[in-house]
Amino acid sequence: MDHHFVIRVVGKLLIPLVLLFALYVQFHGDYGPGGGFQAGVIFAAGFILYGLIYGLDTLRRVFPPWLVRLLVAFGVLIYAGTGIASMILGSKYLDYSVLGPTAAKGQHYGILIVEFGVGMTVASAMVLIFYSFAGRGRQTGEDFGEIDSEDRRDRPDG
Amino acid sequence: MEIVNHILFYASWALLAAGGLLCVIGAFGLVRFPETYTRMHAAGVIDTGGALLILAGLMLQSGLTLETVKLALIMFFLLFTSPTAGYALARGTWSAGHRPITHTRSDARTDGHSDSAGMTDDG
Amino acid sequence: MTVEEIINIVLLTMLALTAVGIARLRNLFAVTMLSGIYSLLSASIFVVLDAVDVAFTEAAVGAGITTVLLLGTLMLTDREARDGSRANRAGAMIVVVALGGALFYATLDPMMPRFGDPRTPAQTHVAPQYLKDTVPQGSSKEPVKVGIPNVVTTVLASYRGYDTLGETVVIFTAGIAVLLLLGQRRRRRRDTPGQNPSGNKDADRAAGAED
Amino acid sequence: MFWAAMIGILVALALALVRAIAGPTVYDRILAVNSFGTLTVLALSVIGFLMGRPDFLDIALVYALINFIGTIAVLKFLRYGDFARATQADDNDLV
Repeated sequence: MDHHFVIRVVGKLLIPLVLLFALYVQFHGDYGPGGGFQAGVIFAAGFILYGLIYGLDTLRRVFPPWLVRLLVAFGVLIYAGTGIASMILGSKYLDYSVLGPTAAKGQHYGILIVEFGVGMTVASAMVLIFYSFAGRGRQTGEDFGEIDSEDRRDRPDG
Repeated sequence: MEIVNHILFYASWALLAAGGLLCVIGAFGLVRFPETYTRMHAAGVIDTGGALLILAGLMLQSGLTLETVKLALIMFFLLFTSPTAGYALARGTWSAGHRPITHTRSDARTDGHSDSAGMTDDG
Repeated sequence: MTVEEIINIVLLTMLALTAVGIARLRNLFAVTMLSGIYSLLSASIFVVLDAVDVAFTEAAVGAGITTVLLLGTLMLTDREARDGSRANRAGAMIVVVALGGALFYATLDPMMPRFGDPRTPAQTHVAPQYLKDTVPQGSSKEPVKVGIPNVVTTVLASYRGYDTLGETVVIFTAGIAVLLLLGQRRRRRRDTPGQNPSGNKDADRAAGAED
Repeated sequence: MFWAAMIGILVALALALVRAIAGPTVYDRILAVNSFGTLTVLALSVIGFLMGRPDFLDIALVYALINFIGTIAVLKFLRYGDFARATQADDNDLV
């Protein structure tokens, strides 16, 4: 698996489509199957594929860990903040009816905002967990015997 | 119009049946073939022949609707991902030191015709 | 038998076989692969049961993320499961058989509603109200309370908004917990090229010190 | 008429499951899981038509997109033992 040209090219084609599909799932969840949780996971899967193909360091430059940690909390803040907003507008906590001109519109807006918060938290939590796990593994795969001498030579820290 | 509908119906029926048959053939090869490389070849029958024929049959069924677009997208993704996954898998298997069988089956009877000698993962 | 029943029986049989395979195999890598299959099968079953949103979640989580996270865990542990003692296994077997028997016995109760019965409390309590509020009612065109057509999303985000807030906080907490346990820094030891595959770091370090 | 395809897919799923449990090498299992994924995509599409609810195609689409990630992750794990390393684009391969 040293000549990864094919995988890199297909990854370049596939990753934008995965992210685009995640957005479709996020904002189409009120009409078809889907919603914030699913969209967040698909979004994270796109980033993880990027990290797998182009390396963890590249992914860290694209989606820096401080931003990931910020977004994990920010999604929860959006959700809880929607509840506070509906309280300020004179209703109960998380009662979205007051957010729009009519009750049905308000519910629609509220659900979209809340799902966005869920998606943000889920996506960044998954990437955060991936960051924590990746790069901590052993450098060898000798349990399966696939590391040959050639590979040992070109490993940077072998 | 009636005739066109009939032709479409039988064409999609034939495509679906052929796709199902290719899936079974491929999976049968996946079980019966002696080592990883030949099994990869059998899996390719599912990934290309089976998938394409079944999706094409479904597309004929649904006509010009959003479903056809989605089926075309599924076909597009499968056409890119499964060969790439197969390629990566073959490279991984090769790097791990597995070598394809190059002798015939009658030779194989003398020295054990599977790749599994010393290569199993659950000893 | 209907179409769904036949497909369900076949899929559930395969699901049970996969579960037995997962329980029997000692190689954790093989178990990871089989759990991928388990998730694919459960998504198919959810689809046959018409639970499209659940199937969607299973598809999104099970196909990619679970495998990656399980492999990430596998990096930090052994790759072989150890067998428990014979007494332990016998005890576990007894508990499992007793629990399974009890659950099966419970389904024999004549008061137990049939699968998919429309008269169960789950179908008659609040569900009709949710449907009435969400789905436009035929030709009458009376104004609905919630302006979106997917009832599952409505229930999750609006009627059960507190639950979903709690779930989001749970995911947030999980992320924080993993961060606390594993940290963010990449800790690669450059001094010991051949590490102990059993993950016994102390033995590894002792061997390194003797050199 | 979707039955012809559905029966074929179900039989093929069972056979792929046999290969995934039997092994014997890890690569056989990865191959079986990969084929299982493709077959599940097909099964979900056909079930959608069998039941007249084409919403199900979205799920098949998710699988078609994401199944790839699992395979790449597994192969990368087997090769390097961790996920951190970038895949090398060898210059000789580019030309």
